[in-house]
Amino acid sequence: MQDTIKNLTERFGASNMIEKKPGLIFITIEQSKAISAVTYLRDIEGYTVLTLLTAVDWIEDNVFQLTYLLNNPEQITEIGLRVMIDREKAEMESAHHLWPNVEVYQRELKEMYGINFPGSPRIDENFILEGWNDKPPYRRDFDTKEYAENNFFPRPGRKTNDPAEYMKQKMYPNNPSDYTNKKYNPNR
Amino acid sequence: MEEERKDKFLAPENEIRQVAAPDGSIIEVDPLEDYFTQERPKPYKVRKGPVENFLNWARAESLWVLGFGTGCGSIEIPPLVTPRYDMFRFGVQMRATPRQSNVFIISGYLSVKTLKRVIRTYEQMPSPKYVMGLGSCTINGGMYFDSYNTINRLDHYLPVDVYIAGCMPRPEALLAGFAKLKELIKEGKGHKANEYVENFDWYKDNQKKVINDWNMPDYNW
Amino acid sequence: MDIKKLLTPLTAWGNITKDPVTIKDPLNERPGADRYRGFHRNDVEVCIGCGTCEEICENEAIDMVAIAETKDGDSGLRPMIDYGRCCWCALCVDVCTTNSLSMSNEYTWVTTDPEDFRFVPGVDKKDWDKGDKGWKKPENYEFYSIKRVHMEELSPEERNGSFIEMMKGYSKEQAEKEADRCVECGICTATCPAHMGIPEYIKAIRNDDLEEGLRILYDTNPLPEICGRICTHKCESVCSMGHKGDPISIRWLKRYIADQNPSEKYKKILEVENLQPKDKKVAIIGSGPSGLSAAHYLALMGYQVKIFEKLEKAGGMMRYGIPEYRLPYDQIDKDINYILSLGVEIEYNVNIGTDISLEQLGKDYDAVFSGTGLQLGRSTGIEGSDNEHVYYSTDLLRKIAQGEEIEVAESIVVIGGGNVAMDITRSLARLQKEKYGKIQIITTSLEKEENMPADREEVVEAREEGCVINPGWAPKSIEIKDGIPTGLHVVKCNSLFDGEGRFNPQCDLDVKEFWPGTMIVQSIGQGMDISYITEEMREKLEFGPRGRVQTDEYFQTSLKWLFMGGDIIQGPDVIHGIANGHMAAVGIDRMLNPEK
Amino acid sequence: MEKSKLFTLNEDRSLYPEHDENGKPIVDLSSHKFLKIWQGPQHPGVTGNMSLELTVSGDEIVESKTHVGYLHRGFEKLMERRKYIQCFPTCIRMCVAEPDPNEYVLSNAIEELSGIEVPEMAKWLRTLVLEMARLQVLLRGVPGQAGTFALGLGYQWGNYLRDLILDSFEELTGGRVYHMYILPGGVRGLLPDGFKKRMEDKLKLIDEFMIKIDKLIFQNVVFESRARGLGYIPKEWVDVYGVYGPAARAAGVMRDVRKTNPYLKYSELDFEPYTTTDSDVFARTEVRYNDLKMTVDLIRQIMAKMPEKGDIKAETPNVMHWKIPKGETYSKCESSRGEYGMYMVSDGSDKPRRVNLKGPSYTHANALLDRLLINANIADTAAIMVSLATCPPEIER
Repeated sequence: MQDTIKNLTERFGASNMIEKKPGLIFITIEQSKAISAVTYLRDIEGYTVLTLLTAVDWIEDNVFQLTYLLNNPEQITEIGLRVMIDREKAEMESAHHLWPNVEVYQRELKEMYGINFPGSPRIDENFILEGWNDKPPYRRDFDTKEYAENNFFPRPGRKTNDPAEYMKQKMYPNNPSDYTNKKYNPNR
Repeated sequence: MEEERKDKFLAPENEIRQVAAPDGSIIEVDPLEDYFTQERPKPYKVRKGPVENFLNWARAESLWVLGFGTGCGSIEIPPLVTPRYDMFRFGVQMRATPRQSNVFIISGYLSVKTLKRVIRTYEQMPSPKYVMGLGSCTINGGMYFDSYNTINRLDHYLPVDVYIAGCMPRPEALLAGFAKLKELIKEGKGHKANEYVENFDWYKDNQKKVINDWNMPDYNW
Repeated sequence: MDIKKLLTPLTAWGNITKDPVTIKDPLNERPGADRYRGFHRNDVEVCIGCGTCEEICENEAIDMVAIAETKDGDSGLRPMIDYGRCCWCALCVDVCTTNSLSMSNEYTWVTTDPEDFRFVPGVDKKDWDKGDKGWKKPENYEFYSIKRVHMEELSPEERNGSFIEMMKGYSKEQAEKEADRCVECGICTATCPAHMGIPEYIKAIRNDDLEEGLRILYDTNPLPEICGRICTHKCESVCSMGHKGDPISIRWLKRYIADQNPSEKYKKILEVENLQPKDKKVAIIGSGPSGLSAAHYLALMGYQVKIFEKLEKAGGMMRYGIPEYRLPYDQIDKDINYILSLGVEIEYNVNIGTDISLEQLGKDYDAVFSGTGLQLGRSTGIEGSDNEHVYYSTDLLRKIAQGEEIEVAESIVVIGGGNVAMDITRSLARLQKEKYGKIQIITTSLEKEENMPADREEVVEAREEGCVINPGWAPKSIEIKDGIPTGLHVVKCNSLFDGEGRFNPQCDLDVKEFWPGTMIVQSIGQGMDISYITEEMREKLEFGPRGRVQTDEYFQTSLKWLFMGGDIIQGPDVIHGIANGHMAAVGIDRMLNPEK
Repeated sequence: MEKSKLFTLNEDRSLYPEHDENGKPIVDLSSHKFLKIWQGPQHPGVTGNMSLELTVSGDEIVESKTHVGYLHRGFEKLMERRKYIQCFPTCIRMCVAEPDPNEYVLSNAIEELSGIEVPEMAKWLRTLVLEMARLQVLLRGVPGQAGTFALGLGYQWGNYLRDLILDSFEELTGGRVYHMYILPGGVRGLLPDGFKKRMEDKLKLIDEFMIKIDKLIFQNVVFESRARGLGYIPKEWVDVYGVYGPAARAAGVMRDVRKTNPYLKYSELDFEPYTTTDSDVFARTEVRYNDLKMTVDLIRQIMAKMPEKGDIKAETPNVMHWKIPKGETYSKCESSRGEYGMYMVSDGSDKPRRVNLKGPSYTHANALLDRLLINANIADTAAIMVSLATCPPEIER
């Protein structure tokens, strides 16, 4: 494990290593070197199983984090490779030649995040959604509740009360409404 | 016509194509013409008096359920078929195709993709037919009220006869649902399928509002 | 083909002789298990409508609807559950602050109308309301800590004979842990007369953003150091956490925020550096909580504010009525100095009515706010109470605060069961300890132990310090010998109020006691002194019950320029005073700036 | 190994498509030699609600494409707008048949990220519940495999026994299918009185059933001749295609998280997962049959070793505003289908930043199933799918 990390750091410029628990580390790698690092881990270091490939939307930093989680069944260790890619131009080299099921992950990422993997088979086919015409739904700026309220038909007639507001009105009916507002301080 | 067709039905399987017949001859097939009906649905005739009572009795005692597990609730249907609950004794049994069934159990949430199939399947069932909504999801969205991919209210898309509370309802509750449905049919209140036909445009509008790629004709029987 | 393998499966026919496993009547024969999470039940009598269930429900299945009457600590709302949303996870049951919500083991509900599935458990009667089976919150866990984080305090031995502040305050960890217990129901906010944003500032503590916390405090309360120590904390008595465990120490958390922010940074934190001045002047009589509060908010609005104070220091009852061990003088100064730093002027040793008349003030200023409070002690009126060695607690406390020497007797009897009685008891006990090295003091009240108006912890602490608190006795007479009291005769008091709720003590004259004491202190309430209001003005003012001036919701009297608030209107309570002052400030602003 | 005589390929391959260099068939639909049919979503032979787009020649499948998404609810999105405690009732719906691993991986991920240590008693109860869940799935799954060959009797027995286990779940957790028992920090209750005895009675019934099912399925010429040689997974594919759990163990590769990364109390239990090398439907059923036996044994061990009383929940921050430090983790356990994991990213707020669930069905039902169905008969699709124990809601979430 230590050697692997050393190699990753030296040869692929990996950084920001965090050991979450024994046998599970996460490490950041540059986008351009990611696929060669994955190939290296698979072919040389024995990380032969791709446990998962997924993305995290860091909208504040304007990046997507792709996580390639690789498993070494011999040593029973796992390495999570974090690859930060630009959110505006979300594109990543495809890894479908390494594992046959990568194509499915990549189709899902294309659909759910809008991350493109040029060259990946069936990448433009629908995977889960059908006839989707909005933003890719897993992006952080897509508001699922708002979408549901606008598109589906929630049953009307629900009304709730805030206990604090309701009680204030009931217990101090004489308190005028402009009492608690903050207009007295123009700076606030 | 061609233009309109292109706009409406983008699915490749709906394009005009040539197929080989068993004898080797090549024939042209227009799926929209040949595989779908062009007629609007018609309500079936509700009779009166003892005839209708007899028919209702017969309908109530032979509820044939379509085997289409649309959501979580379908996990509680298999126990009903097994000896512990044995729903056959109540005249309920599972069927594999919509053409043989008259009860459609919507077992929970419906994703938009499934809704499209459910509508097609429902329309293929012979009338009179009944819909049972299982669990919170069919009533007001349930757990998935804020999901972008599941509908919130089933009664906007299909007429629903009976709702069963639960997430998910137990097999016993399902049996109670069947009992209630029987009662309704025997009282002559089980003609929701005609309501669907009568308010066909309203239902279709609602369905089309959520199903974005409506690449099939409106009539599916 | 193996012939054996062709025949072996046929052994399944052996089952043909066995009894079937079919449930004969599945609809009635199968009740849910004892812990089954079926349909909801709610004990509406116990429920306080805190809305925590609504808050935790991930499906937004619960609405709070108005059902019951709003009373102390009960919002009058009850949860309405939508079975078109519920997922039967029972988080609402587990999180319920009063354990009123539970689930039955019923599970069958079939209907043709989906609208039926919305109901208020416990109010809409259902078949399953009765039984006691079904899911209840497991006994072995809570979703939050129900135990209060203990605040360190001086030991009774250290406390005795000294006026050092006894509560040491929370550390960061302690405060964050205590703040974590809050479920943000807001019942405290509604109950607090000043409507302080309690959940919000507790949240600020959790987020370790004490500057934001201070801003929230000053939104509604300009005396956080003081209130953080001596507030009557109505919020804590209604805290929803108090139903299963200890209420959150809201008061100490407030103190924590105020303590952690240094006074020199206040102006920057509170963003009051460039206020827009207005050319209108407001006079304020009395620098008690209501006066200071009004002065603060008026100053923020830009008015030129001047306070007239009768005594030599500002603070009113907070300084002269509350012993130093509970509220150190430097903390009072911290709050007051900040308010004065906003440009509020103050003139000490001015007695309205003698030095300057109220009418004159009304002419000189655009508006006047009077918060003169209750300073006069109230007499029991029993035999011997007019003796010179029978004191009023207010006078004694003021003298102690002013640093005057008072004649402390070796044995003392205090009459009264409120917080002031405890204050004077414990102050005198300290002085006794200093002077005689021992404590001999008895405090009695009409109310029984459980009904005593004083805070519970005050009574407990007083006892820890060596005072005797003996409630449930009615004072009968003070025995005087040679002009000096020798003690107090008391009889057993059985009940205070009659069937109609009127004050009408019932005593058992046969059970009597005599408590020796050469100094008797009366602490049974205070009266107001509004002699500064002249006869002429009295005719123009409207008076309400109990001799109080009638005011509107902004504490404006029928004389448009005169606002009155605080103890003289509301009765003795610091937080009410602060709220009144604030509201009066809003009222004055509305009067002087009607266009807004 | 002797291959079944019933399962043979047509020797004349001229009617069938040629393959490209990757082993993929070159299918030209316009040649009219092939027929495209859909199996599912409304089809009794599909596990759950998914569909297969099959291209067939005769009744032999030349190409298959899996279509999923009929059960997509967007859990991973929904959980991003739920507090940590609210995630736990939500997440369990990701796999309907076996919800408890969902609860466990979520709770464990939260505990790992926030550094909470679960009390001993809770660990035992979690282990018990996870094994009971496995038991209840396998009771349906093992005879269900025979059901795909129209041998419905065992399925009926198995479902009855499963129902008894669900009754036990109801007693312990208050829920029949969705238990919502393992929550972040611990579990939601101790064993009720007399639970162990009632459980033991049920286990005895299951022991009897195991003998019966052996006679009905494994000693059955019909089952054997149809299942042997069907859906063969070469050992080399295990890593490449991502094969987990019983399916990998049937190929002779030891894949069991309980053994490789012991979690909860598995290191204190005595068990050895069964492996074989035939790697066909028969072998996979055999492995799961032995898993079932092992699970019964494990439950007995757990009930014997677990303490009677103890703390069931660690002290957690107030759940109403529970914030978790920034970080990411992958927590996994062994479900009845194989490694079941959850990747969780926290950004320091009170809601997860990203939750990604990885179940074995994701790889089993997509690339692997498409590959396995080539050259199989239409009638065998159900058997192959069930032998991989695909669970559609877990693929699309």
